[in-house]
Amino acid sequence: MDFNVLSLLIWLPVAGAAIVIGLPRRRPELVVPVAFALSILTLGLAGFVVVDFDLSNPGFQFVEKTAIWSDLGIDYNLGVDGISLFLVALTSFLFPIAIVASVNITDRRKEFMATLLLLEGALIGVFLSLDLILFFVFFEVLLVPMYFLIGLWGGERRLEAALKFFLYTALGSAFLLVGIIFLSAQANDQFGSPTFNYLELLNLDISTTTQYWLFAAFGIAFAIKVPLFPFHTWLPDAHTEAPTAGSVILAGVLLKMGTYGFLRFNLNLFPHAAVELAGFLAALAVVGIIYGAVVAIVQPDIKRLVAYSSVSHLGFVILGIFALTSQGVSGGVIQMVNHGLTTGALFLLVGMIYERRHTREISAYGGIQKVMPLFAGFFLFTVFASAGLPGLNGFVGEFLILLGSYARHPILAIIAAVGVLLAAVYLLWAYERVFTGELDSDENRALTDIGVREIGILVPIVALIIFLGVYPKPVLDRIEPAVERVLDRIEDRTGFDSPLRISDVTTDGVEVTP
Amino acid sequence: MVELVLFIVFGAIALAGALSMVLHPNPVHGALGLMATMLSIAVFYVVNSGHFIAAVQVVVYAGAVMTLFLFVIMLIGVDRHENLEESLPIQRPLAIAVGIAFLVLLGLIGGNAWITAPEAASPPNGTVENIADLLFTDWLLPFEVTTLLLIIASVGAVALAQYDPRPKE
Amino acid sequence: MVDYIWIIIALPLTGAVFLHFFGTRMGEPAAGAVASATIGLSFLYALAAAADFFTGSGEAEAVHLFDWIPALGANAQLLWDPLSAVMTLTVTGVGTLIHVYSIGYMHGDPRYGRFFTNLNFFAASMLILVLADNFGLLFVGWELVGLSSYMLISFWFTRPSAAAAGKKAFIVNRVGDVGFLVGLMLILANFNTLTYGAVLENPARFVTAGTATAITLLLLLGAVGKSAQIPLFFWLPDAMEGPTPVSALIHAATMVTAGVYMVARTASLFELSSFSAGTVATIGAFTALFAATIALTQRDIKRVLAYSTISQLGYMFLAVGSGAYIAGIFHLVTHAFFKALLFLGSGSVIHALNDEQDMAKMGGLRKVMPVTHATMVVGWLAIIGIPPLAGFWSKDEILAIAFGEGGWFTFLWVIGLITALLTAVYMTRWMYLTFWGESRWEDGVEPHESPPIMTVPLIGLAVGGAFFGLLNTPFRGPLRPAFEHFLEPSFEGVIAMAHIPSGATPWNLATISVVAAALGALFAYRRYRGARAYEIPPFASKRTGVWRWVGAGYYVDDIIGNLLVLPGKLVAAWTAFVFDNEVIDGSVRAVGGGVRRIGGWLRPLQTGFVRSYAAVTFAGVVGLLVWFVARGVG
Amino acid sequence: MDVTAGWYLALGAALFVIGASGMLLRRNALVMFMSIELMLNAVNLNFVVIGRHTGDLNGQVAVFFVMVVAAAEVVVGLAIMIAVFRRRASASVDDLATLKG
Repeated sequence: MDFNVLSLLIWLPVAGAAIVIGLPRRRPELVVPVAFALSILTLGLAGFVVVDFDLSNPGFQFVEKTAIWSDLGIDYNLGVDGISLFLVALTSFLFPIAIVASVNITDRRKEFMATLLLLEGALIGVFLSLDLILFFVFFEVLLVPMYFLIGLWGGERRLEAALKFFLYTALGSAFLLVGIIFLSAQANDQFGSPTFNYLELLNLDISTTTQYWLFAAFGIAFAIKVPLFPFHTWLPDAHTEAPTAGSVILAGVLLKMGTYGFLRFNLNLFPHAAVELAGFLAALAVVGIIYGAVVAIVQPDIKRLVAYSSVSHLGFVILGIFALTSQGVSGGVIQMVNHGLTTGALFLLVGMIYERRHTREISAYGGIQKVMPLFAGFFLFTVFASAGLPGLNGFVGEFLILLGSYARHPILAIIAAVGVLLAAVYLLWAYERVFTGELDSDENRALTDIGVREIGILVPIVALIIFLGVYPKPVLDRIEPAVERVLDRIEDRTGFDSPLRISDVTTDGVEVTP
Repeated sequence: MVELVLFIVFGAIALAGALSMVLHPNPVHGALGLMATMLSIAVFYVVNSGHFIAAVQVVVYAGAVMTLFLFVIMLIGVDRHENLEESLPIQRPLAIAVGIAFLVLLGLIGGNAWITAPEAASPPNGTVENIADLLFTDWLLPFEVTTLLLIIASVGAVALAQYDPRPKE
Repeated sequence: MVDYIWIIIALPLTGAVFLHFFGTRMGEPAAGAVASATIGLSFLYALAAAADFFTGSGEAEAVHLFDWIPALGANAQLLWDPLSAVMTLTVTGVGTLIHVYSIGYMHGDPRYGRFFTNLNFFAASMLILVLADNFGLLFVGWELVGLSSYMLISFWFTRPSAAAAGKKAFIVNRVGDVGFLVGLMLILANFNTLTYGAVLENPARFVTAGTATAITLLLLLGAVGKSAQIPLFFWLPDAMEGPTPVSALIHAATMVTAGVYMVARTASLFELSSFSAGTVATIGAFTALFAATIALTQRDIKRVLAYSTISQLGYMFLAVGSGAYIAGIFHLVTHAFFKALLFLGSGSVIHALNDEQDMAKMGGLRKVMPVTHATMVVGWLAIIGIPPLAGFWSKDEILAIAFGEGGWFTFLWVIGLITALLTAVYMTRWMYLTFWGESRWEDGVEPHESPPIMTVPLIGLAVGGAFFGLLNTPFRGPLRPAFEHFLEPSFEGVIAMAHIPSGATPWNLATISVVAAALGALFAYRRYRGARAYEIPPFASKRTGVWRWVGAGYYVDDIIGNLLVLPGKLVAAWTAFVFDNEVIDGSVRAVGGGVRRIGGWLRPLQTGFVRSYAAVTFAGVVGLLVWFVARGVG
Repeated sequence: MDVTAGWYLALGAALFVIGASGMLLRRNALVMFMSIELMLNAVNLNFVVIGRHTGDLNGQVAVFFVMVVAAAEVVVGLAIMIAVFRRRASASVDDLATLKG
């Protein structure tokens, strides 16, 4: 590797934010093209990483390491593996889309775009950090741009929502920081010097009781972020009040930090606790799946409905991760990406119609498929992707998760399968109420269908949704080695025997030994 | 013996000046009292071989700073007796109690653990040269930083002085 | 030939994609022609690929296309064996005729192009379903046909009833799919793969009878949803909101038979569990009878056929449940012919009467629609089981096998026989009210015969409905059971395969059922020959007593609506607005409020007076000193 | 009778307490300010005295810095006071209680 591509991935958008801020105030028309070009450049870098990624190496690649504060063992340490790879790709994919979706923002546009770029850098940083302090810094720093996105450009109750979001997640982070520092202190006891290096902390020998405590400290932070039932109530508020781009990023990427954290830290650093508590967390996840879906059914506000659907979908991810089977965990990872795409697309679509009609009330609509056939088509497509229709991306993840988790949590998996049904219920019912029936109000009759820019936003997502649904192999090939490594580690550390691994499965019809 | 006399005389002046500042209802009198205290402290500096800082004390403190005080008192027109009645409910008893407690505690500490280091054979010689030696070697960085502080302070003072809260006509 | 079997799916899929982008611009009839051509070519390709099976030299072959989810043993891999060949030929063959028919039927619809997009897409999905070589891909097809069904039922989306019906169909299907999905979980857990080859070949190696029962019952739940059997049948009558060709293709000929196909495909699992098989047969028989009674009372021309479809699917379930897999598939194929025929014929009638679906306003159409009438007579005779038409051979084979199984199945045979009688009654009634008797058209309606583009497919289906049955007669010689020989390789490993009892029994049974059918027809003839509009209700001039129950479909929709959907919504509303908002978010807000209250208590401490702060600070210093002194002294 | 460091320290303490009492008892901002100066002087005296006792010149350097900082502080503080007085026409800190909770 000749250049530090990962650093560039983080700092290019951050520098981009400064560039955008520095654009001359007399040339407001430059803001969006420059921001867009920078985010596309970042996407290009991410694409390079995905292509150049070595499939045969299950560990971290493109590693960069520089000491920041060697006395305390804080490093600037970056690396990417199969688990974080596609989250980085997803992040860099969603930001150009979010930028183009926000061209109609006229109020402090420059600051808006700069905030978005800053957020992008911080998010990528979270997924790439291999140093816990670095991770924590990025994890916290991105609260600030997100707070402003909601608080400055949000809806009517934006300040309340932004504050709730900020305080709730900051509360979780407090536990996380304590956990991180405690880990470093443990390292000081065991290795003679403190370190925050993830790879070195993996070698710690932590007693089971301590693991429980640390698992809880990390787990609360991530559970709030996911959000796992019952920590989810900040999500609908934040989603509802956030501007479209904010909702897209929040649902598409921000929530993944929680699930990613569970997978990266809780499973790896505290394997004993993870194995013991897997059932509990999977149960919470399943409660979330059903609960989110049930609550979504009756929401009168489309954005809230989609927000609760996120609670339900992320329950699947957590269920997959704590299934502790190859299929479940890799399903969880790919489902993170899938959820980012489909829910992101749903929020974009809701944003488009909100721009036209300035209401999110489902009851205000009806029959608009007649005047917006293209929009309806995209919406229906996304609805089915979200409901896990086979052939589209959502199914691959849910299928892997459900079948993978049955091996370890049979009852929970069966209950979770009901979530698939409920997803169809709330999404199709909402679709029915918004799009079909008689066009009975003048405002609705005056709606215009989506234009070229909006189609341009949606088409890349749609293409990816189909591609991932039909041919997920390139993605699964990169995810699976990393997941296998996680599970190998857990089995190795705890003597736990994962009930279903990739090697167990045969794909041809030849003899299978029982 | 000389030192004892100086201590008693100027100590008395210092205390008197300090008390007059606190107790006299007119701020102008208070400022003058404080000036007396500062001058007597300058005398103690000299006695304790701090020649340079004694000079600074007289020039900067007793001279410039106190003049500035007087100037401001005159400027904003508070150069008259003020009402010394206390308006805050428990402020006065609390202040006195705390003050006394503080003195008592200092006394206790003095009784138990005054200065434990043995008295040096020769007192340091606070001449300009010696102080300058220290300032430009060990304390160079803080010294430079104080320059920065002074610049900021003067800029800030100017900015504050120019600020006019009344709406422009 | 077989290596490129994916072409069968690719053709209609390409058609769908092409029409999606260009269909609207092409307009009619070009869009319809493209759609019909793609599926027609698929049919021809399938015919050519199946040539080896006709000669008896073909071998089942799996064609690997690409890796899909290898971690679950589910790849894009197709299976070409006699069973999938039969299904493919049925889907594409009947499908082609229905596509052609639609060119005429959808004439003038503003979304003409979109209709054929969806129809082609459905064909592709159904072909994925029948050609899949693993349960994963089967599930893909399974859900995609549900999607197409949804889009086609609510094709006329401005009608709220159509939109609601589409949603209902999809969701009820999904209920079954949950069972299917859990079944797949069990399969993966026990077989470590989803590939047919590994699962279906002698599954007793891996699972006990108990596990097999669990798996098959779960799969059955999926099948019941898709094939509209008790208890998940109630979506199908509503599905008639879709355009009539859709009802013919999806809700009569192909998609709803997927459940039967799946049970036949997993025969080796079902034979491990006599309980599951018995359940299948029992559900089938009871559904057959139950739906037939409702069909007696309907006034809507298509709803009669919808309940009839449910009833006939019940026969197929009875067949596969009795172990008569080939008979079940055989009935599936003959039913595809004559039920598609009947639907398309009713479409022709609806078309002729300017979208009138109420049979009370029909009658006497025989004279003005001779071709439609003639083909409908064939369909009528076929479905009520008059020899030598197709329905006779397939239905009587099922009944004979059920009788031959003995025990509980004898009882099911009785039910089947009663159903046969009822079928004759309601279908004869249907013919009388529509084609025969006096005309009761509304004023100004002038019925006319449909154009050839619609009648030619009718004739084609009528020919199939008339003669296809001859492919599987119990006779030797020129009328030997060719169909059975054709399919047998697919059921080689199935030991419990049932056959028609030997000797004179089948002949006696056949006589009994023909007599039953004749009696039913005779009864309907006496009752309806002079039917007038006010007499439409089934057996009395007013709907009273039990007939009111039957006429309302036993109020199943109301029961579901009031016992399931409404409480469900209430629970959801309670959860969302009371529990979530007040308990969960309430406790979050309570934490915030608590902090705020504590802040309120502490607030007076901030007096705003600098001197108070200074005093407290100084007191703090004193406090620290006290501590120092205490430590120093102590 | 020798004047030992203790005497001076006692004097410093007395001056400090007087200054502190002035802080707490007077509400004229200027007098409070002067009290602060008095406290600083008291501490400075201690610096010098202890410096002499231990023979260390650094005490006097510290005094030098305190003076500089105090000078800067006086400049800014008095400027603030003038600014406040312009708005309020009062030098009483008790009138400045808008931050009351």
